[in-house]
Amino acid sequence: MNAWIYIAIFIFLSLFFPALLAVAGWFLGPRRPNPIKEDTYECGLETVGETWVQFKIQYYLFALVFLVFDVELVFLYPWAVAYHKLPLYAVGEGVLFIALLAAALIYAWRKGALEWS
Amino acid sequence: MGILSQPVGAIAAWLQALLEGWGLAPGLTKVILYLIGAGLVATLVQVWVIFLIWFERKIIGRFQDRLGPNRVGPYGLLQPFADLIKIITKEVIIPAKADKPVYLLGPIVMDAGVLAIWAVIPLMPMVGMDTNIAALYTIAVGAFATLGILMSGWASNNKFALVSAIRTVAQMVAYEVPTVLALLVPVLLAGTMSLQGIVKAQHVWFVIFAPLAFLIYFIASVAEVGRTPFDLLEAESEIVAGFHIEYSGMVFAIFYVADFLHAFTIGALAAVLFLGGWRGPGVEAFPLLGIVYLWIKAFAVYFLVVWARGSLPRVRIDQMMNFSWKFLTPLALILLVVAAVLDHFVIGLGVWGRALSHLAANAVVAWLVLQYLEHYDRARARQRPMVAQPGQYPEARPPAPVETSPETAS
Amino acid sequence: MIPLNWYLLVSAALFALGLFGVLSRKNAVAILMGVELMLNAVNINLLAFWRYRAPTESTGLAFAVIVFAVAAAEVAVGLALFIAVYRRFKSVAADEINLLKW
Amino acid sequence: MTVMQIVFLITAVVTLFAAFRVVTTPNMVHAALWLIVTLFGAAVFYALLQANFLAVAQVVVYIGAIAILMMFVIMLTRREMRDRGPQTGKQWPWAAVIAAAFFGGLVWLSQQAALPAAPQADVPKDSIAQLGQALVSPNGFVIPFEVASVLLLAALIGAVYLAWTRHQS
Repeated sequence: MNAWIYIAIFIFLSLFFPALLAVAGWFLGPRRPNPIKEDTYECGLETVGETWVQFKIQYYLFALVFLVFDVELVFLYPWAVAYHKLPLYAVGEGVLFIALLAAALIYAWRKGALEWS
Repeated sequence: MGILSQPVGAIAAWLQALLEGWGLAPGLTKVILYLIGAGLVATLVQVWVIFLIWFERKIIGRFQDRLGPNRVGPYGLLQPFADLIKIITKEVIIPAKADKPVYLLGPIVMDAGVLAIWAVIPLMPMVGMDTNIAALYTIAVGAFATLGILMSGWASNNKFALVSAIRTVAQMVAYEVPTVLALLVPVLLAGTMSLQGIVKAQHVWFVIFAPLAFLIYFIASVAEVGRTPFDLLEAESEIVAGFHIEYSGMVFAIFYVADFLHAFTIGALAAVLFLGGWRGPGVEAFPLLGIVYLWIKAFAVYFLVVWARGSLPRVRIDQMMNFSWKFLTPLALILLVVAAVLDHFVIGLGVWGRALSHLAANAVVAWLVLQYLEHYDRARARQRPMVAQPGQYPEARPPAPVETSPETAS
Repeated sequence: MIPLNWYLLVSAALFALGLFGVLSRKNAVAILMGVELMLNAVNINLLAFWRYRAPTESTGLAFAVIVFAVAAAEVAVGLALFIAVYRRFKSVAADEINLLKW
Repeated sequence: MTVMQIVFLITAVVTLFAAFRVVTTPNMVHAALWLIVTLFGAAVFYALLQANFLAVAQVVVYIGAIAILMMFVIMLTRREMRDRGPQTGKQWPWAAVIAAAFFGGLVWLSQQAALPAAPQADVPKDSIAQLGQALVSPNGFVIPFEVASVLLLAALIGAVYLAWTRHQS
């Protein structure tokens, strides 16, 4: 529990420091707003309409493969911590798990989901 | 328990006795002590960034045959302070169409995500919070850096910022996978997720156990920070300045600070995980030396990052994605399996026997990978039409002007 | 110490809010967010009972980890469905996708 | 009222308020950001319950991956970046009634059982290693462990199949 108190204090401080910098900048700097200055930057052109962006499906696929890996890693970390206490067959189970993970990667690869077109 | 063998413990005990002497409750005293400790570490690290900015500008200057900052103070040492005063008195312009709360929170979340990693870094023996989840905590906190980028990119309400933020996040996400997989190797070897425990387990540095995992960790971390050669997020020619295009003044400076801090933090993490952390001669007697050793090692890795920035050109985005998904990730998986299977059989060999057998296995894997890459390169070369592209195939010399027949020249 | 009851109340409230989101939202992604809230409520419940009833066994932890995997799989497939639906209908509003509605 | 209880109450208020915003805010990206606050609150609860590993894993998986994926899809499935008009269907009063009834039922249920006011034992120091052993032990969770891997593989295959079309490649 002590560790969590320390970590909570640290996270609070690490939010506090940049916030302090931002506040200092806000008060020490001048403030002379005008509509042109506050306009959206677009290499000098005037912005037309709302921001209107369509993204490629690739971004979703990358994030998807990442999600699958991330979740599997949550399983692998306890396995790695317990590793020295495990019999050989349990290590083999971990290897099987990693092999399935590799199969997921190979499928995404073969399917072209990792291609940046 | 003398001041030399236990400096921080002794000071903490003295402070605790002092505060409790004033009649404070023990619980509150503990919180105040933690606050002081955390404040010291966080301030030290933030102030260190000022030096890092000077150092990096100076070194990059020398790499490029320039002098670098040399006007303000001896060797330009006061230049970052001058910059700080300048930037803090600049106007903070918030675009009218921006989503203000999210816009302002973005950089703060990003900087916090980097700074909070220092909560678990073991600075010296007995110091630094010893949690049993520290290794995973460093990854978890990194998620906030990603989130901060996405927030500021979206809240700016600018096409370029949004495109750049999404690209950056895709890059960070792609390189987080090899980072986490490489991080698993020290965790597996040490049998604990506590960073203090990982340092203690390194009677022989883990870089000897797993040089390839160290390399993967280093490259993937550099890419996660978005340093050259992976600095696609600020490719001026494509997406103007990146996700922070709409930021100005001190709010922009927070991104800048976070960037430098992140680069040094990966140095510190690499030092803790693979280079023995605070380990070094004389640490047992004088624990304060530990922080010096850690700083030297972290700085060495940071220097490598700057070196790479000074020497390598930027890679293309498709190359970068391929490099992570199709090279680093499979390699990290293979290394993990090799380490897991091998360690089971060599655990009884003693420290050096274990280390050397891991090293040998790594060497074999590296040799196989190089063989495969060469084979792959030749196969690719056969498929491609023979157009002379300088430097593409090192073995193919440019045709000599006179004796060449037309077939080979075309 | 915190009584177990408090955890149960919080998780019940979180579950109810998630249910409200699932039933009332138009955007399909928002419906999925409601489901996530419900899964988190379940996880708080599981871990609270683990802590108060059987902290020396790892059953509760293992359960929660497997809920993570299920949640991730659900999000992955759900979001892929929405992308496929969006491509067909140019919308992810649940009340505009009514081809099967009589 | 101990310090722990105060921390619990603050976390509970923040988490539930954020969850309320998730289901009511008209701006989808804001909903995703509030969802992240809720998920972080849940992680704090896990930490209070001394499930250290789960608290960190919650941040890694939910905030680091799931929330980011959701924000990506929110940005993918629209033309304009801003949402307009109400995002709640006409049936929302019914939804509120059902949710309230559900909440009432759950509260009533939780009052029925005799619940302990304090944990009966401490969490062992090596709970993560124990979890790791249980996950691969034949008497423990080895089948769910491998099935989870297969499930995620299947989810990946399904998701790639659904989201991928030929004309895009």
